[in-house]
Amino acid sequence: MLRPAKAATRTSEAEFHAAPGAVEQVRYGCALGALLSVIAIPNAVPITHCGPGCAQKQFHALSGISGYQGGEFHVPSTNIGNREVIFGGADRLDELIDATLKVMEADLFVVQTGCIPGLVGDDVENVVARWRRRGAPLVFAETTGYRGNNFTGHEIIAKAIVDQFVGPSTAPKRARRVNVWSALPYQNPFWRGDLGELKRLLEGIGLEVAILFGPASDGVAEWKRIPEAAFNLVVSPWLGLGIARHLERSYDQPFLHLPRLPIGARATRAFLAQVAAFAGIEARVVEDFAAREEREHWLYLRDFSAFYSGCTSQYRLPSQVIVAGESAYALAVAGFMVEQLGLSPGAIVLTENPPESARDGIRAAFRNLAEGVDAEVVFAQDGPTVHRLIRDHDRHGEYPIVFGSTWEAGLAREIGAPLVEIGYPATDEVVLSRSHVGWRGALTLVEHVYTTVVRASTLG
Amino acid sequence: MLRPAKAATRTSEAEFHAAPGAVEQVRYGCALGALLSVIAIPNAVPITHCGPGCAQKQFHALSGISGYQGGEFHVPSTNIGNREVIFGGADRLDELIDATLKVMEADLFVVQTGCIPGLVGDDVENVVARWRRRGAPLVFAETTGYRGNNFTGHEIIAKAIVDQFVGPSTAPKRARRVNVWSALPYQNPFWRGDLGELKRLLEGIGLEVAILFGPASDGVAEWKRIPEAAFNLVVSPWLGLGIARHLERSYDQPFLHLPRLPIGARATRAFLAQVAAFAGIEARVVEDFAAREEREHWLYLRDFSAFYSGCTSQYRLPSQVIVAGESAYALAVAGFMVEQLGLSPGAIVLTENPPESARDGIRAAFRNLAEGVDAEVVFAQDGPTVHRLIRDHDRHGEYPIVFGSTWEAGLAREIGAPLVEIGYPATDEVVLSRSHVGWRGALTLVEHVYTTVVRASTLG
Amino acid sequence: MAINLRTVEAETREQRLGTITQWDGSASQLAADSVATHGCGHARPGGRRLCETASPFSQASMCAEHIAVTNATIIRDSVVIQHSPIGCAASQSFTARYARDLAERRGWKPEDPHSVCSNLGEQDMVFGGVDRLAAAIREAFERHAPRVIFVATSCATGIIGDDVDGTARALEDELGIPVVTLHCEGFKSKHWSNGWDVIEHGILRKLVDRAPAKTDPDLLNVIHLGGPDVFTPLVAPLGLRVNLVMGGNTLERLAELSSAAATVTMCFVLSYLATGLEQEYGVPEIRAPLPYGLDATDAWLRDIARVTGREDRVEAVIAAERARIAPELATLREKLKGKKGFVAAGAAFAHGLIADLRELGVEVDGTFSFHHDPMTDSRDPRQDSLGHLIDTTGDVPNFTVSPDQHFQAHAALKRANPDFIVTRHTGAMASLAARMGIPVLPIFYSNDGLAYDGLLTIGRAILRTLPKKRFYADVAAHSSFPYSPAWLAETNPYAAPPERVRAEEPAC
Amino acid sequence: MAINLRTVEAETREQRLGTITQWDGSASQLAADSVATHGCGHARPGGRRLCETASPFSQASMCAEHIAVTNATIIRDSVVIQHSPIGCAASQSFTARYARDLAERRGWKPEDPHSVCSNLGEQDMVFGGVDRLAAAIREAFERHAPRVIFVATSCATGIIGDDVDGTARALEDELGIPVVTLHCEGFKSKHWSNGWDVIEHGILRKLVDRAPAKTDPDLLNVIHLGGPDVFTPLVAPLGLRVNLVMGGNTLERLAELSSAAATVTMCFVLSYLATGLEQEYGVPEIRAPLPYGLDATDAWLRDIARVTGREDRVEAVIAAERARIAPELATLREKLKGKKGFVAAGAAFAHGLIADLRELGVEVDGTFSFHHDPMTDSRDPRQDSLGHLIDTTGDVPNFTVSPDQHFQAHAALKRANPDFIVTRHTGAMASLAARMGIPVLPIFYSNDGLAYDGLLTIGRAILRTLPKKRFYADVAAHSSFPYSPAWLAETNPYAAPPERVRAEEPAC
Repeated sequence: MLRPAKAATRTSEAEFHAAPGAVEQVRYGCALGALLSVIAIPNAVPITHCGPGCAQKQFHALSGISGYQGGEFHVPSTNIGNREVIFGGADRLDELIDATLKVMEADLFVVQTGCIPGLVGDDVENVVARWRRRGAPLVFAETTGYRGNNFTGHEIIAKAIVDQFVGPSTAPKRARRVNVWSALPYQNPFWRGDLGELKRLLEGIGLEVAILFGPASDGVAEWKRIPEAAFNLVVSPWLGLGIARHLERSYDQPFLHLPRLPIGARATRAFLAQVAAFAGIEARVVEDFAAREEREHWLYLRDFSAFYSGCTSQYRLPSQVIVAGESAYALAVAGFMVEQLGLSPGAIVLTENPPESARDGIRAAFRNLAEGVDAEVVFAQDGPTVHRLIRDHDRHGEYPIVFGSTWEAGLAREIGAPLVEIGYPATDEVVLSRSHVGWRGALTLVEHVYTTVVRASTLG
Repeated sequence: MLRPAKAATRTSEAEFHAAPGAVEQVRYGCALGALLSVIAIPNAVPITHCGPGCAQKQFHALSGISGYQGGEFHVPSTNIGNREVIFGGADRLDELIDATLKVMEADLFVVQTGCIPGLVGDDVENVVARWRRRGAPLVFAETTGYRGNNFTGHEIIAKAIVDQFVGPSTAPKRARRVNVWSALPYQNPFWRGDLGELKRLLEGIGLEVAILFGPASDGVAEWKRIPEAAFNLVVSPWLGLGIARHLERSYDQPFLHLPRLPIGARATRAFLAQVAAFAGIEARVVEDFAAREEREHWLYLRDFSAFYSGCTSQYRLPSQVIVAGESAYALAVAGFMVEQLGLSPGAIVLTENPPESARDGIRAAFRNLAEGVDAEVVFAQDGPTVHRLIRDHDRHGEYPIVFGSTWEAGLAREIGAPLVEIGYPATDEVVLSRSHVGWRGALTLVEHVYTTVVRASTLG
Repeated sequence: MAINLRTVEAETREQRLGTITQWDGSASQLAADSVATHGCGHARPGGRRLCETASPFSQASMCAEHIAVTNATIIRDSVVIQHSPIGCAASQSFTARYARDLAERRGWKPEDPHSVCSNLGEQDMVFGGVDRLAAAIREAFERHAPRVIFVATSCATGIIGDDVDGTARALEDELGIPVVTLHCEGFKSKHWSNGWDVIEHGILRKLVDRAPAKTDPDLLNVIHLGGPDVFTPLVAPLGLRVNLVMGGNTLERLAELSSAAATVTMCFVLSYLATGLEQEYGVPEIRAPLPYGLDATDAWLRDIARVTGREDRVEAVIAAERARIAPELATLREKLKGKKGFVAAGAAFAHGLIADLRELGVEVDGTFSFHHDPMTDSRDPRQDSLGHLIDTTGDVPNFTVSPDQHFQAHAALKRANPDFIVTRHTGAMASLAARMGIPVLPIFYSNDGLAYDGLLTIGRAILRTLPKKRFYADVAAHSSFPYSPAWLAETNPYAAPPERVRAEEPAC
Repeated sequence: MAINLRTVEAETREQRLGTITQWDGSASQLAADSVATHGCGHARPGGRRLCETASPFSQASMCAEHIAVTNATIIRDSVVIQHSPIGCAASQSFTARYARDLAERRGWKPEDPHSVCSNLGEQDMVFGGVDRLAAAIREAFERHAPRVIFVATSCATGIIGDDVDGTARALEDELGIPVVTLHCEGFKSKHWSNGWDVIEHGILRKLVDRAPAKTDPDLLNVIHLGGPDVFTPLVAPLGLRVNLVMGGNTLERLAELSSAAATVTMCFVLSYLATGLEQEYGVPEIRAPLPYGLDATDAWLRDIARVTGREDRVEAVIAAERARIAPELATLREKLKGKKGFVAAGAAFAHGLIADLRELGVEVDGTFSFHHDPMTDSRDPRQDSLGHLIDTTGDVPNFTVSPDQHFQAHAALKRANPDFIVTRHTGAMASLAARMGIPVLPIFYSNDGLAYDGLLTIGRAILRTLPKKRFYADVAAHSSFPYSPAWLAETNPYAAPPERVRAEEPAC
């Protein structure tokens, strides 16, 4: 029987440090913001032990101002007041949990703490443990706001669920089953559609896929079956690696780390080929699947080449890709634009404050985006700093295009570039199921990018 | 053995009349423009016998200025000059066909005439017949520019291929096979993706689908198998009905006419239910398929309801749908906006100059868009007339949104409405595989419409 | 109790006004109890001590910091320092969106406003964050050359006890511009509306011209939440100019507050500033009931005319306005006949919207008020907006006070079963109603329902909203809430959490 | 042969200039043959009678009506009547797009230009369409209050013989504004560039001020195809103002043409107007070779200076310009070293682009010219742009003349195998090259390559284009052309169509 490694309610695998200096134009949430990762699991509900505005701010920002995704916000909260600050809030939490189990219905509740309990010293672990002993489907994740951001909080939550809810397992492994760890829900406005398409692609080569978050997931039931997977697949430059390592220790599950979320034919073929090799699936299976998918794909790109080559050539089609965003989508989008559309990499600023230990790996992932084409990346969180880095980067003779957030609107105008919003905050896109992953997603991205380019000229 | 009914190289089922009066802001091509319907059939190539600019103008307009679709334009043409006008062009056409069969490779060539041969009296039918007797895969379609538009030309071409290429058939009918007649290729910027999704939906209830045009079609081979279908399905208010009637006469194939291209859950369920009933497929099959498709669909709309109800309520979400466009897409889009999103119908102007005989049927299709909600439609081709009809329609207290063409840009600004381009000419959209059909297409349309709405405010 | 501008912190609403956030019953009972307890409305029979209800269940709500910071951020030429861990600054994104939208409505240049998070980490919790704060203030000054800097506290800095005021004073001296502290720790009050008091306290203390050269007899202060200027068309015929404050206005406008002829508030939730202006600078506060509905609007205009000495002109204005809107108002009443509405909004604003709906002929028997203030800072009974509502339009049988508690709103809406809902603070309420199949009219700009035109604006908006039932009903039919079946059936917002038999739970 | 403004129709290019559209060989041979046949360039050895090639295969091309109507439509305050069946008016959509883009580049208000199709049907073919035409003209006048109306003919009206000029004259009298006929039936010429002559003929006849009060010694007519004004920065230092015509300018600019000090054309394809202005109004036409490449630009500026009497200033301008661009030019040459380009454009413009590429150090051994004009209307040998190109930069071994024939371009590109292609009239050429895996630099605004800055503009554009090889190569690898294998292998654009064995064909 396999057991989870050490309890992991509190620390992320990768150690977090608040970035030095003040931050303007904030681009991520605090660790409590990972409550959106709980909401992203169908049939899971977070219970927050924090101040009155904390949970709502995180939710409203990351679900509302990130493509207006909306979502399930019925979050129980202690809304900590003066009394709890002075006398401690553990009793109030206990009362709330009791009431929650009566008023609400879910397969899993994740108790998350904010800044205040950390400062006043509530023993939340003990409160939650008592309920768990009584059989309530409750776990505790310490997501103290000043100790991490929503990225590290996401890992904390996943590990808490694994350790406290999934638990030890005797289930046999299923040879073709995989757990996928990729987009950070809500932070990335396209996570729902992308995870859905990632699942479809992996199923296309014969895998049984636990996608774990979003509409394409079976929800809590899927989490329960995590130990059954033959392996974990991390599709992100660094996020999820901590979880995969934890699962490797807990369930002796190996993992495959592919930093680049695949967009377009080359990346998707390479991605599936690597997964297939790792999973022991024949190359022919990938080839057959790719051939079926690509028939229409290339017909569309064949026809698009008329526009791209200039049949309506008054448009200044971009030649240099500038990105300000989290490393995962920056890599995916810059990779596609460079590798498949033949743009040159410009300033690429990664904004999620990834742990220091992950940065070399991230830098490496941006090398050889296309054969012989490297992108140099820089890390920055503060808006004016991000913009200075972009402004100061060479773009002589280029037509730049900016992939970024709403914060880049003024900058893009300043350098005469169209802006495509790909990350939080994103106020100019309403996103439902749109995906950029794989062959189909690449076409969607092409449509979107060049519609933006065209409008920059036609609606000017 | 079944034989085609009378030869149909020349007349459309529905008689065409050039609209009275001059036309500004032209919204369709001439009959020769149906060369795009030939190009839309994989492995078919048109051969045009017309003046030097005719074919290129039609192609550039309908493929380029209609979402920048691009496409295969290698069209052989006699580029009629002075000599042919004076001495007749039949010999030149004969020479061109001979050269074409040497230089080009296709499964089917459709010889189309423009205005000049009609006026100078070239006996094209005879030229083509000679080549057909020698076994060349050639048909002749008289698409004289002053005798019709690209809608009627489309029907002429389809019938010409049926009569002269598909021909008599002894093949047995396949109980689940259907030929689909719907969007006019290229005129509708979304025809490729929409036909693909229509095919997927129909396959979803167990049909074998000949979609006949576009990337999802098997091309000429699929046309050859037209007689094998158990029935024809016309998904359009009127276009294709002439073809279906012709096929009924030719191959004793019944047809089902469903005017509304389905967008959204209600329309798609109703559509599939009607097809299933006609095809003798059990209602349960539709129900099962719909249930599978709808699980994620409603999760997305559930989450979208946060935006729609005003979680970021500074946006003036539209309340009245105004359309200027061809009847098929006007019906599909207005139907969805009224039935599923709860807008009220405003001015709806249908612009493709449909035959008089079809107009009552079109009017009827716009009744009961949602329960008890009728839309009154008007017909007009000329831009300023279209705009006057919209301007004069009551919109007191409403927030209008306009679905139309690029010609509506100024009008939309004038009445303070966002504009969504859904028909030719469309210069503000780059379209590849995007589809609005069915459940998935509805989500795409919602994303697109509300992104447009949001941007009308954020980018103002 | 007078407003005390000598302290850096505004007293909370609970302390000053007896504000409650949880209650359920009839509006008339609530009004009577408020008067009985706090004595600031028209006495009415049956009043007893106001007893705040409680529920062991509660859901995530808003905080005062959010209101204070948002409204400081959108002041022109300002920078706000959020002295907090990064999470509090999540609001920057929606504040920027709001500022851009405001700019569009007011014809201002759309620009991102400036707010900076001092970005406190674990080390700062241990060793204190004032150095980071000082650095952030200096950096903000360098970058944006603001004319004022606000420093907002957070729960974390409140608990660790950073000397924010000391730092602010030091930097004020160093930089030569006002550095205004906003004490807005979320845990300090049960209700977010304290955020208004906090920013208004700051304005009164530091941004109002403390020694105005003279009073401008034609200048009328209008304190609103933000949005389109619906006031100028209304009072310009009286020869008044509007000094519209809050909602993103300039420092000049704030300075001018003390030299105006009078102050009106668009909502008594904002009356802290109005009362402070009267107390400190003698600018009279208009005490007439808020201008929701025809008669109230008439009276409000007359009171403004009286206070500013323009009685000679006001009757003509009233007559003209009434005549202008009469035809469409009649049409709207006809079309809205038989409809039932539900209002969810904050206190006096909710009372105003109910008056509007009733003036339009819409039935209202249920309301959800995010808080209840038994009195206003002026303590003038004329500002008893709930009492005024009941007196002029009748009781509201089901009147729920709750700070956007989703589960309680579910019960209240199930009880009311309205044809539509009008709501502000739409985060939870709008999406809840939508999911229940109820058409939603969200109010973002709270001036929409004001005065004569407000009736038309709201009436048209309802007509736009009703057909959307088709969308909401379909979504409702295809989605569910994570509440227990027992709670889903509940119609009493303050019912006790239903006991459940959990077969799977072990006995221990 | 002088330009004849007394006739309503312009003579075709074939008649006036001996224009050919089909030929293949070396550029030097073509230049020599042109001189030998038409006698208007520098005589060079080996010339023989210019013999137009032919191919039995041909593909859909452009027509003169398109050019004439487009350029009439974009003239400000005009309406164009396309007297035709509806199909000819398909171009309205791209003309509107073009007009909006022009407006953006020139800083004009973006507006849809006005063109109206008389929309002829079968009945009109039988009974004539002049009534429809007259009605269309009146309607256009009512709607748009234009200051000029153009009436463009079509193949159909040309064949049925509608009296377009009579109708135009009658309506001109009735409406009191010029009604200018444009005789541009597509079948009347083998090449679309006649459309330029047609519109220029109309301008010369009806829109130029026929009796200018005086000559403006500082005004330089610049006739261009449309697009950004790259001329003013170039000649302003000489004290010249630019009267930029064609490409959407105003009627005032057209009227002024006759009072300018001189005329330059951006491309000799446009020289009909320049020659006409010299012939009719004595406005001298600058005859120097076009300003492509450093030396040619120097010479062009000197010639302008000479004709307008500003020799004293020109050398300083030249020196300054050369110095300004030198550093970047050196960088571009370095980066482009070893690259091979291919040019596809119309006649003199193609020659200019080749000069640019060679000045940038790019190899050019193949070119696709959409037509070839053995001489210009001035008959001045200095305007022999092909001869000038060869003399100054060397021969082009493979020089194909063909009106955007896709199948021939395929062969020519296969023969050249370039690293990139520069092309105008991108409808067929750009997508062809793309599909062959060749990076495409489309030229929409033909001023891009002009003069000193043109070298930088083109150089930068090539550098932007080259990495897109990655896109084009992938598309090429995954798509095919509907040509026979034999033709796909062909590298001679004028090879005879390959004979095929068609097994499936019956013997009869």
